[in-house]
Amino acid sequence: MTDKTTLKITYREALKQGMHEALITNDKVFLMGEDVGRYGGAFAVSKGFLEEFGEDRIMDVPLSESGFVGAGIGAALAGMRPIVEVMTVNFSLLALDQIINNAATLLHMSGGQINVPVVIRMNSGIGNQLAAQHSHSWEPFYAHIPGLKIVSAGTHEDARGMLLTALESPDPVVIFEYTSLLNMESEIPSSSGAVDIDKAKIRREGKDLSIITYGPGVYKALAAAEILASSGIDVEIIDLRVLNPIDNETIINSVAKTHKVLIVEEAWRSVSISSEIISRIMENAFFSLDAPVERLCGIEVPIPYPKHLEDASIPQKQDIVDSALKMIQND
Amino acid sequence: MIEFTMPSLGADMEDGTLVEWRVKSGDFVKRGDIIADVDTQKGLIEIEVFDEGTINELIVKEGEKVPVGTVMAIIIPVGEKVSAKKKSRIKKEPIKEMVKEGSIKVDDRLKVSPLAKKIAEEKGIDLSAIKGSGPEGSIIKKDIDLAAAKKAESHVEVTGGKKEIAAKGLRTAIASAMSKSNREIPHFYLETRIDMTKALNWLREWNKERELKDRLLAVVLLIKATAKAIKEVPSVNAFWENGLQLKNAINIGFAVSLRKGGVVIPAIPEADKKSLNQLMDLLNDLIPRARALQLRSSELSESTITISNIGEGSTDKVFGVIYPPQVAILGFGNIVEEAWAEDGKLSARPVVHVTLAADHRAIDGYLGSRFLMALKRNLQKPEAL
Amino acid sequence: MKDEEIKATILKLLQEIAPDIDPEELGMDDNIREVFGIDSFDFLQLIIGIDKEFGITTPEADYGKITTLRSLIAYVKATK
Amino acid sequence: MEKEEIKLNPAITRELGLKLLYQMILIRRFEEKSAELYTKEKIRGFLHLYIGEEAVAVGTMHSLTDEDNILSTYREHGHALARGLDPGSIMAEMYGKQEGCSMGRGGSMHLFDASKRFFGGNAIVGGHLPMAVGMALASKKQGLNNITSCFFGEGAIAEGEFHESMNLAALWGVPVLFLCENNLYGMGTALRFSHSVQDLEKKGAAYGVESAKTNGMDVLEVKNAVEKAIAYIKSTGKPYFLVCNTYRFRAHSMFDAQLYREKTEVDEWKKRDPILTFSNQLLQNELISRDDIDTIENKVSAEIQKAVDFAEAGTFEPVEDLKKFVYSP
Repeated sequence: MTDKTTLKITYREALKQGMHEALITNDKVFLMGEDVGRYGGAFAVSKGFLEEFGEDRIMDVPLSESGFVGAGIGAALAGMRPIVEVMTVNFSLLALDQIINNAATLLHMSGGQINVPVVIRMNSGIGNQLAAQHSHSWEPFYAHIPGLKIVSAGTHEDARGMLLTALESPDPVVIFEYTSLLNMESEIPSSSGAVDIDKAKIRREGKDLSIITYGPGVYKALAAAEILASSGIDVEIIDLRVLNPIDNETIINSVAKTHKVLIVEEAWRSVSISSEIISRIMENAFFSLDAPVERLCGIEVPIPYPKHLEDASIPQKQDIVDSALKMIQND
Repeated sequence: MIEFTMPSLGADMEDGTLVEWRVKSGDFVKRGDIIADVDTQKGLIEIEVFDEGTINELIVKEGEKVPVGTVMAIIIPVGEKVSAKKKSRIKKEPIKEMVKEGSIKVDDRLKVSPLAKKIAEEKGIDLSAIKGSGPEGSIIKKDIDLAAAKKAESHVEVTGGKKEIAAKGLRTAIASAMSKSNREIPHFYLETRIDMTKALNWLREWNKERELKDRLLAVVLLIKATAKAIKEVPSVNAFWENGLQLKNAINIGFAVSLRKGGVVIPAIPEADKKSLNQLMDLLNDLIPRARALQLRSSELSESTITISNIGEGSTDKVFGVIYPPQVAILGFGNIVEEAWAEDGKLSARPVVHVTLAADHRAIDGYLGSRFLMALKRNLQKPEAL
Repeated sequence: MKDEEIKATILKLLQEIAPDIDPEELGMDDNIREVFGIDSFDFLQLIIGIDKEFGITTPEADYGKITTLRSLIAYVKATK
Repeated sequence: MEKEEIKLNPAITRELGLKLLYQMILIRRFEEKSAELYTKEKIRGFLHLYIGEEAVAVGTMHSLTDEDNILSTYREHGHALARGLDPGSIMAEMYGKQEGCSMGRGGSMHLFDASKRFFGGNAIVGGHLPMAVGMALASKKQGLNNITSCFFGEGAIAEGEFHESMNLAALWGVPVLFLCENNLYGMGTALRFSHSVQDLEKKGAAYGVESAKTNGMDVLEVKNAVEKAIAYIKSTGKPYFLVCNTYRFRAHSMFDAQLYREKTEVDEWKKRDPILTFSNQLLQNELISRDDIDTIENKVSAEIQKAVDFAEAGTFEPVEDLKKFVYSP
């Protein structure tokens, strides 16, 4: 009988426990990133690790994203299992050449001889008025690259377990974590550990409308679902979790059941994850559709500094409720 | 001898202009020597030769622009025979154009959700009669469910009409097949008269010894005789679809006329392999179902040749119109008493007029008449059918 | 069995064979097959019906004697 | 050239002389055959020839062990051949055949052979430098005593990644050999137009990385300089930056009109052809004879013909396998 007790924990704490477990179970695993050691991590996720594991396994790196991400890839080539922390996805643009031209491509160019078992963690998303250069949502860009597995930790359970499974993968995995969730508390089973990184997950069963989302969209959609339930609308919530390769099956089965889809994401609307999901629904579940697929995405503007504008630039809980009502009432 | 050709220096190099030869015929060159200057989009490039020998002939003149691969000079190799290796160009597959241009055009067609359209088709609901309540006035599942429910209640008075609908459908189907046949198939007609005395006598004897339900009708003999004749002249049992395609199975389409008009043609599969009793059982099954319009579409589509047999009620002769893509149709008239002259004597005999309408693209007169003669012979030996 | 009963049965049989016919159309001396467009197949069904209703197996030779309603009724009365 | 009497240091034996000469001639003839096959459209894409720089590859590879990691650039045929990759597998790779060392998927610029720890050519200038640092970092963490050697041209030194990699390597003290083949031209840009400081080896000091330069046209000088570098790395665990001044006799790649340099300059450097100078040295010191050179030439041309036949006979991968090697099975 699994242990039924649960644990009230912040998203940050869940990330920390996951990484701690990884460092203990495999001595080839080491963490490298800006301010991960002495500073305890830009978001205090690796606080105390330097004291516990020492400089050799908790490496502070200079501000050379291309350099240290490339070095992480090199170390993975030569037998180590590095966790490369890029402080935020906003700084990862400098390391894209290493990530795309080396990590994602070496297996193919070498005709299958060379594996790159590197895990790259990046804090992402919007929140706390960090303005345009510090509030990017680059999931769609990374999800476009064959050779990279892209996962999005939208819940505490995934924050706790995705890293462990990613470290088993022979291929490069990029994990998106979210600043806006760090301080949020939630219940998770105290026995929770590694989780799969292949499938989407139905976070709430429902029959009237399928809401497909990822990242911070998950908890917002769940909150919206409670409000909708009180007006008799039963929505199904799909947490994509894996943005490449995408789990078509879960999506198609849900559409076949509800016949209506609302997609929610914070990234900019054009050429986004929602664009890809809509294409796949059109290709595989066209005859299950009773209405056009709707979507709520980031407004196409560099994220503004003032709070009221920042909040208006991405879908909020109430937007999800309003859209769902419009789609159902219309029926 | 060796052909010195315009070299390819890059995948995007189409041609080159010979600016200057560094050698003249009679000169000896060795591997790596620069023998010409060629101008390209990238600028002037020195061209080296990879073979040894004496320049025999400079074909391309200075200032001339030639595509990659053009023979520019002939070199006679030193002593040993150098086999002029055949230049195999790697075939460049065109990169399949995957992108489908989506054109945004304002679509004023009926707006129906894919789900609604699918259910409407399954339940045979006419979309044009429904008002849509979905987005932009589109018809959605709810509207179809409503329409289907209304239809169920009024099921009673609708069934009568079902036959009308089916009959109306049948009429249009026959009309289109017939006009296609006339438009495309060059018909020619052959006719003969067959003495049915032996056949009918045999039939009477046969039926006498059997119970009522096992009695055979004359038409069964006609079908079996036709099947046997086809084995002798197979080209009547074929399709014409840009060229003659002989059919090995002999599926005889048997025209069943409906009292209210229209004709349905169930196929008797492999008639040649069926006994007379089996053929009779088939007719007992097919004809009533044909008249009630309950034949499956597969039963209607496999005939390789058709027999037309206007209910023996009226005309003596019937000239058929071929059902495409078949190439022949056999018409049996009524069996009537007629004068029959034979060996100088005149007598009254039961006679059937048989016509063959055939597609001149597939069959010609000689084969058509050989087929009818075979049919005549078969009916003279009913016991062998 | 009176004439009327035999006639009613025969018309019932004809109605089964050719549901869309109108019995009133048939005069006593009209040729049944011509009026109703009964072909040899339908006629055989009629003969089978007569056998079922009246227990008479009409031989093919007698087909000629039962072409009208009147002759058919007489034939049934005579043979039964 | 003939007049100068160059005394070889006694350590050079006949056997070593023949081996180094054989490898340099193999590279030279292999590159000449590649040029020929390119003009006949058997090889496509980009092709960067190593003719003129043979001494650097042969001198370096001779001093490395089987356990050492090697990362190279797109001008890599010389490195691959000197490292011992089979000429047939390289030629088949340039034909795009699946018998190639990278299954035909990489081509001339991306030769890989995990068994020889040859981690490919990298076509992004300087792109492989951070990886080299990482591999050396992994060796250090796992207590292995191999080194990682990465080859790059003087063009890469202008890349940010050179600066970041040198600093990281020095900061972390990892066993990487940064080997710069300074052939004076970054494609069409001469050294003086891309570097404020042209004595490239001087740049190492800024990161506290031991640096030196050597004559990249002399296989023995390169060998000695590399042996010195490796000894330093092995003893201190620290990186080393060695600049080999050399010269490429051919264009940057096949489709290059070489507008950026004078023919006279090329002819001048050809007088220092590493194969000519070395074979003369060996002859003058009676270590080898003219016949030895002919035997080498014949063996090499046979080896190259075998490689071409192997490539010609090779097969193309079925298109159904297109999506292989994107993720592990």
